Amino acid sequence: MVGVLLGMLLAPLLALGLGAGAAHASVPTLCLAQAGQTACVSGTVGNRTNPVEGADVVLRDEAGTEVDSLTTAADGKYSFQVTEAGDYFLFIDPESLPDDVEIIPPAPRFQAEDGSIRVPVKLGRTTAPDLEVRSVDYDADGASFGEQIIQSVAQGLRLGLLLALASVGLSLIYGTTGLSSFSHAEQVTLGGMVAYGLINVGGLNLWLGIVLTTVICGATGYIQDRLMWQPLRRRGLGLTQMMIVTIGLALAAQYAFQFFVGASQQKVLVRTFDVVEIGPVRMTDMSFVAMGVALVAIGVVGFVLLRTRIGQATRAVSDNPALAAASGIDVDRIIRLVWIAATALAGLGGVFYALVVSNGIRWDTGMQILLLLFAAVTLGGLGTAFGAFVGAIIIGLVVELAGPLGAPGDLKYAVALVILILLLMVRPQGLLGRAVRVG
Amino acid sequence: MSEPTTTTPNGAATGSQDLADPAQRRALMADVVQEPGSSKPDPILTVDRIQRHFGGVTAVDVSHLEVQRGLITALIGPNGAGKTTFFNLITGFDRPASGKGAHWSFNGAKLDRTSAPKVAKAGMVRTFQLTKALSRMTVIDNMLLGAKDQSGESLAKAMFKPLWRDQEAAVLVKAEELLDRFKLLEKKDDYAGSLSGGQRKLLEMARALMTDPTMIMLDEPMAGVNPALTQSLLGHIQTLRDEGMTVLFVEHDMHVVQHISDWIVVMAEGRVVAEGPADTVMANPAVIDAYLGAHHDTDLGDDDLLSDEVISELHHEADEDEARRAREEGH
Amino acid sequence: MNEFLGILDAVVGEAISPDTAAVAIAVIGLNIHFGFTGLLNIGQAGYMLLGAYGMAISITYDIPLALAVLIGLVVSVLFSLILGLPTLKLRGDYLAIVTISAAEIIRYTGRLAAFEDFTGGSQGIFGKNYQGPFMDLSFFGDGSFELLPLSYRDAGGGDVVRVLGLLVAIAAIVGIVIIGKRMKAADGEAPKIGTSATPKLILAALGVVLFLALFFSFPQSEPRTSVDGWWVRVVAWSLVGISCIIVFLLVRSPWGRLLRGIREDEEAMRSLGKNVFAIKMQALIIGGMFGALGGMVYVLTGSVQADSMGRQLTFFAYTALLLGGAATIFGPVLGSVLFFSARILVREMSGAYVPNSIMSNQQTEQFSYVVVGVALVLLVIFRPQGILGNKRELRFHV
Amino acid sequence: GSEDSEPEATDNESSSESTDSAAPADDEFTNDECPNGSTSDDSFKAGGILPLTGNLAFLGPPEVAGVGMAVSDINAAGGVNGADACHQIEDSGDTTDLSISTASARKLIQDKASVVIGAASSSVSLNFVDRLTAAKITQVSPANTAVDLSGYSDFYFRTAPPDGIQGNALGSLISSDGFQKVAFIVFSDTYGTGLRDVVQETIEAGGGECTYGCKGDGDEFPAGQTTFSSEVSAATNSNPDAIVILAFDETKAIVPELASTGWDMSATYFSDGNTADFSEDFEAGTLTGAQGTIPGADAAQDFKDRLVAWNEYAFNDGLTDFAYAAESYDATILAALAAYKGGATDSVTVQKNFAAVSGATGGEECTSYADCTAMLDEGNEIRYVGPSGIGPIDEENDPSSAFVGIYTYNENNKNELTTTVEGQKQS
Amino acid sequence: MNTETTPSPAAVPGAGQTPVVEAKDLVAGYLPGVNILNGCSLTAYPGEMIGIIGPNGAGKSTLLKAMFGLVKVHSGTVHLGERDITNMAANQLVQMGVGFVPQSNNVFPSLSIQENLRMGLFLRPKKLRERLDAMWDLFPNLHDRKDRSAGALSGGERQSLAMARALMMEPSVLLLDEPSAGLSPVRQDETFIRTRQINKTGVCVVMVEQNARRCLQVCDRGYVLDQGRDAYTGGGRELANDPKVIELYLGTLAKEVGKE
Ligand SMILES: Nc1ncnc2c1ncn2[C@@H]1O[C@H](COP(=O)(O)OP(=O)(O)OP(=O)(O)O)[C@@H](O)[C@H]1O
Ligand SMILES: Nc1ncnc2c1ncn2[C@@H]1O[C@H](COP(=O)(O)OP(=O)(O)OP(=O)(O)O)[C@@H](O)[C@H]1O
Ligand SMILES: CC(C)C[C@H](N)C(=O)O
Ligand SMILES: [Mg+2]
Ligand SMILES: [Mg+2]
Repeated sequence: MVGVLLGMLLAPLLALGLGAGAAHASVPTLCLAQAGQTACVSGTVGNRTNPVEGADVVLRDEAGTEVDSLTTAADGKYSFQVTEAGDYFLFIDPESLPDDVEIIPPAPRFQAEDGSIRVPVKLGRTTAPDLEVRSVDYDADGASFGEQIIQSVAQGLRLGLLLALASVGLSLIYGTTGLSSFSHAEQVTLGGMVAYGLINVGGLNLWLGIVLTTVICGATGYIQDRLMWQPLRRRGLGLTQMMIVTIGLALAAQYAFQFFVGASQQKVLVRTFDVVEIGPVRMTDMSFVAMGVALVAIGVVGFVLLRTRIGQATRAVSDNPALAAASGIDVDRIIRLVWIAATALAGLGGVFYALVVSNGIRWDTGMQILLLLFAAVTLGGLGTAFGAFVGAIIIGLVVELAGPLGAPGDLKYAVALVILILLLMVRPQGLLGRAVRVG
Repeated sequence: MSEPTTTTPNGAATGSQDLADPAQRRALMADVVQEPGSSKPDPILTVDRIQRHFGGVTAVDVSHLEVQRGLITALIGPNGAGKTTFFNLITGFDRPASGKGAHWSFNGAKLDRTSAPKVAKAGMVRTFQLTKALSRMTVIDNMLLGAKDQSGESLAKAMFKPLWRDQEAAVLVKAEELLDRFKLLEKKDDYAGSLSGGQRKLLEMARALMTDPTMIMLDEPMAGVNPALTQSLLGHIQTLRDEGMTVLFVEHDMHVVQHISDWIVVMAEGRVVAEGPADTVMANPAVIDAYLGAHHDTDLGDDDLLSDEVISELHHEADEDEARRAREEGH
Repeated sequence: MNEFLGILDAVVGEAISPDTAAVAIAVIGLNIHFGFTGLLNIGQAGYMLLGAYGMAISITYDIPLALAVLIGLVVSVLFSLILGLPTLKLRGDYLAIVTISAAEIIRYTGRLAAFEDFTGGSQGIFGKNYQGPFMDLSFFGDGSFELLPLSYRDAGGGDVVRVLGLLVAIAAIVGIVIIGKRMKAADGEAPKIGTSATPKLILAALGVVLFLALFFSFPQSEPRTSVDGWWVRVVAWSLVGISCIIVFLLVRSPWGRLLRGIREDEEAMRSLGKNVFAIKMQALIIGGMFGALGGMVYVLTGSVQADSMGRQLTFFAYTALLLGGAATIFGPVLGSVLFFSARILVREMSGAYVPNSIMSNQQTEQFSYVVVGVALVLLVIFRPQGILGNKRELRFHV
Repeated sequence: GSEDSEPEATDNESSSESTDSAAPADDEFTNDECPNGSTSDDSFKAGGILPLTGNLAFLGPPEVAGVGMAVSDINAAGGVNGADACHQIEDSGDTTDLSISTASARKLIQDKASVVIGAASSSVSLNFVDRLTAAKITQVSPANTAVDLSGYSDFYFRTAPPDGIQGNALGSLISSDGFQKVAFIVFSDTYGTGLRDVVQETIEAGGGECTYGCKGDGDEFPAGQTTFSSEVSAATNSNPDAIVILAFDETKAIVPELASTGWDMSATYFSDGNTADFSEDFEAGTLTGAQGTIPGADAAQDFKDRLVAWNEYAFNDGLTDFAYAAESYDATILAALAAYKGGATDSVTVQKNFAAVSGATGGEECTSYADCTAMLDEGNEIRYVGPSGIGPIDEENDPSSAFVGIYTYNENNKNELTTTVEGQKQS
Repeated sequence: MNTETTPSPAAVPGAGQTPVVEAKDLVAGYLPGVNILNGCSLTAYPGEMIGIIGPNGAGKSTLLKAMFGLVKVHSGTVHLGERDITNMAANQLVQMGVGFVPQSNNVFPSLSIQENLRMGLFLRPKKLRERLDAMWDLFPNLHDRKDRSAGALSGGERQSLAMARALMMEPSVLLLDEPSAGLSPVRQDETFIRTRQINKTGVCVVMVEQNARRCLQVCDRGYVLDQGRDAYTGGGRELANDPKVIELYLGTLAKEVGKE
């Protein structure tokens, strides 16, 4: 009764999937086992990516009687329907195989004396025999360990450089104003989102889009400082309070992204980038571009910070805003510059992150890396921009290398954090931070 | 509080003279050789071979120093001589260069590797040159924190008020007394962060006194305190000395130094370069040259002084030793 | 009217829910860390998770409830020691990053496939596997309860009674806040409360009124044992009350003064002979124990899931703390209640009054969180010291 | 509610509609949100705790549409025992903020829902299932597949097949494609690891082996992760024949990473979490030949069309994803039928009759609410088979069998149904 | 921008001239409702050197800060020459030729000495070389340590640096808050003489001091502040000998010691 019903129901589906059921050889892709009535033995000689055509496949039952046989077509598939449970034996005529492939013996429990493969069949199930056909020069080992490491290092540098774009800005903000901005990660997301809007939705040219995104993101920094941070500073709001403000902002921003863009991941550019191979390193061309841009951007910021008086002014402001003002520095302007630079960098980082690392942008992309950003900033020594850069590179490398070096994959972030903790124990002021004088 | 006078010659081990008497004090130190590192009849603090370098600069290099119990000792010296660093070292806020055999002891107990709180608990309490007010606490709370051995500060007893109520009341009385003397009683319920520069100095000193230290180390206590108040506070410090407290203080105001110190130690370039009673030390040409300046007692209102010679002379005096140091640093 | 009542129900429901109480307890702990001692612990959720795991895993191994709770607390103490020994010497900001990292490590470890047998891995531990012993303790009988003319089940039925009940409740809350403020104003200084007994009595009375009002306006279908029933609620809020009292007793003592001193300047404290490290460790341990306790209460009504006690929760905890006012006794409680119920309020309001043609259900929901975020920002901007906090303190940044 | 009210007229009318018309007109729909204050006392109240925000939010729209359209269909067929049906969808959030789902559950308990459809994520369901059970509210999840939820409580049902069914189908598919060594890129969640375990078992039972991401290795990535270069390199470095990706939206980040290593996509497998239309996301040809499984019979095109139309009608919004829409629809219809059968709209009635109307006690098959109520009116036992095609609810409150569709990606990165297998729940 | 220091026309300052700086009836404070200055006035004529003394907490620093725009003035005015600069931002005042040395926190601890000085000349980077050389001449002890971070300096070294930083801009009005605090006696003397010298070039100097003896010696006029009001004013020497001032404020210590 149920079977009939099922059959009825299946009919249209079968028609959909199986299409034209023509000759005996072109069997349906999957034999359909019906509960309590039939069972299927099906599989592929070779495999889906490298099928073997013209192999003679024979299925025998326990008694050795041939149940059915066929010769594989171009897709290498075979499929037999049987009506009784029990052990069956699949035999492939080695003669019918091309010279460059061989049959790997199945697992011992499936081995039968005559070189055929034992197939235990249950009714209502489809069973795939343990048939392994490989080309004779098949090499079971993958890339060498050394190559894996080099590849991971390259990926780590890529991740690190893009993290650095964001963490340098975070560090700048912290350095000048003492604020730990938890919404900085959303600035990264914003970069990706704006780029998505401009490039994917708006159809703008990629490079133009990136430039425009950076500008727009910088503008958000300007606006934020103008409308919020500056008035708050004026009113002497404490740093923890401001930190909570950033948490609120982050919350609002995340849901605003969901509101406007939706909750699923979006592509900045629907395109598969070409893969470039340099020695053992294999990455998309865009990855190299991203790394280059990141380096240049950070280089420029570094130059400004170290070599120009504006850069020193940021440190002066962070040390003592009142005294900075007393030295003729327009504190508000410096801080605003920092906000603009930090948000622009984060936006730029966001675009490239979305382009080459996360292959898309989602409302929580930034949030996912927030902790890594803070870890990078701390690792390098709080408030030193160059430290944040070094920290980010280290974090990137650790995250990518954790796997190949043996840490379980689900611990790779944890490993980065453990390293952070260990480092702080040895060097409490961070890698590049300076100890301060007491008394 | 003052101990009965027992006349031990030189008071070597006990040092229990009546130090409230200036004559006795003078007598006590009369035999002490007036040279760096001389030994004292009853040293409360003994320091040996203590060194501290900051990237090539030798901030402190004291081979031997003793501080007499029950007296007020002043530590003077040019800016950057290492006075504050020396304080930091012996109170456990900094660590001396290792491998030099640094050793110091207080009241007979070894202090070499002791942490700052332990030093303070042992009875040697210091103040900071750059004040450290506990900004978001009231002045009175700042004071109460100073008191030692409060049973209410143990977590086990904290929750049960009867266990510490009486002690708290006693401490409070004492704190208010001190505040009154330091002209801060009015401010007692204000946050310490709202005090003026000088008031913070005062609070810092008063708070240190709350601990009933055996020896108090003051780092420029009077810098920024107005003269009239300074005067009355000096009186207080003298009383404390008379009651048995040892005082070691850094000060640049020579009137203060002359007024209350029983003994002066001069530091320069990290080393102790001279020791002795006020009059002798201040007459020492080297000290005048490098530290006091020739015009120390002249009136600066005279426009003649504005001549370039005077300036360069002053300049020279102060810079001589610094230039020497710079040369040393170069190597 | 109906709409209004629905919203009110939802809001008050959230306000008095055991989860809110759980977070409040954790925030009380955080207040000891951050508010009083200045330890920037951004890993409070880690403590909660540890406490929850400690208790739940113990119970699944048939350890009696009391012991299980103790185990949860002990685990948190151990965690404090492990975390504190190396890091309490670090500067504040670094402690922050270490604590948040440690909390994340706990979370990652908790959901690790390798520990699935204990922690349930990413799936967590089912509530029914550990809630039994606690629910069995309930003395709420069959859930019907009568107080003179009021019977618990009836009162819950009529809308009028509920509205009245809620009004009484609100009046009680307002009363408590006002008296609280008065007492503080009279007292001058931050955490000391009332010198004369009358206001305290009035406070207590109002508390009882509040409880009864809420009790009779909030009928529960299974008051005795349900995870949402009165048993859990009463226990959770009693724990909140006890925590407040403990904190009050602690911070008004000289020990509490030490904490605040450390918050201001450690060097100064060291120069006064205080063992800063030991005191910070004590604070870390005690605050952490409250965190663990909060975690245990938090999972009493749900399941133990690593992800539910992550960064987000810590952020919420901080928000609640600053909203209510750091370094105050009731701030954490008030902040938690307000934060969580305000969220619901915004959600419900936008759900009820924004028509579908403008925003779909989903967008309304998302929009309401945007509003929550912005409201949070505005609140901090316009009342930076929190509701009960002391504005004067804000003037001096350390 | 009274049972004898005007069944005939509406039934006939709507049954003809829902069976015959392939592309129904807009005006057939209604969007019946529950008025405030309504309870199961006066209406059939389909509550929902569905992911409107959080990291599963992309699954929200199809599920909401499934519930909403079911309610619309129920009312078109005359409601439940004369009472109107309505829906009240609350947010489930995600596991990072359980207070959202807690509050939603509390609200639906207070509002006395007849049934609660949800949650999507098994972990979120676990958060409030005890609460609903204690309040005797029936919960039907359209998407929970965690094995551990089988038979969790009397009040917990689901219309999504537990992982065993799909995992088995996916595993067999891989084996019969001739792949022996398989790597898994799996996210660390009940769903991901549960499914992985079954697939891996199936493959290993057939003599294959797992090379990366295997059970117990700890190579799962945490939900929401955004960078996959290390997972992808590790997986390809393990030199597998095929790679199985068990993830949600993260797939969009994993695929390009995989492509950049030169991996042959026709040896890649997806599951229901990610077998979606990627034509907007990747350059044409990226996924050609990749395969994936989705439990549930093929949600027939006209069902999808109707969903799109309903969503357009109700929210002025397009619908692109259809995952779990059919299960949500069936969950709602089954609950309504259970209420209809029991003659009352309260949740306990729904719970009592839920299994029965799904065919657990035998009965004649019917495929629409209208048809089924008509048969019920005649006093027959029924077996409702809706667009999800699940078998009767078994004693563990799971679908006893379910179809698993196998999809292959074409050059445009769109998944096309190639075949369907029926999987049985394993014991 | 007033770049050149204007040489004062008359060596003897006094009435009849336009004051360089004039604070009138200032009421100012840190907290709303709590005024620290209660109607405090101060006038400085061209080329004058003014000393402000008073007990701790009298509001001396607050007065300087209020004049320099670092504390909000609730009522009253501050004029720089003809110009009303009440509540004007500090960095603008620097541009207009006002220099300020705060009492505490007067260096940038994480910057090196040279960078500190560079910040002092933030508005006129072009003259950096020249001014740096001038400062190295004035403060050779700083030159030796020019790449050392200011946070590591001793109290006195800091004080020198703070002074040097303010002098970088060649201000025409110099506000000094206890410039001699923490300096060794010889350096104190040097500071006073140097300040006097600078003053002689026409720079108007207003200094708060606790070293009252020295301060009143070098200053043309002095103000004694008490409780936010200017209690006494007069010539430097007059004040130094005024018995009321001595009682209230100066004390007799210096005299006593002198007698000894
Ligand atoms: N943490 C440090 N890093 C580098 N140099 C330091 C540090 N601390 C002190 N110094 C240097 O060591 C020397 C001695 O400093 P110290 O503060 O002890 O001097 P001082 O005698 O107290 O001077 P003052 O009277 O000016 O306060 C100074 O040159 C100072 O720059
Ligand atoms: N930031 C502040 N907030 C609140 N009140 C303050 C603040 N700074 C100073 N005060 C108060 O203002 C008053 C005057 O302080 P000010 O610093 O002007 O004193 P001063 O005359 O410079 O004293 P000193 O000689 O000690 O430096 C003091 O009573 C002090 O308590
Ligand atoms: C939405 C889903 C795919 C959820 C998944 N089946 C789970 O049970 O967690
Ligand atoms: Mg010093
Ligand atoms: Mg002052």
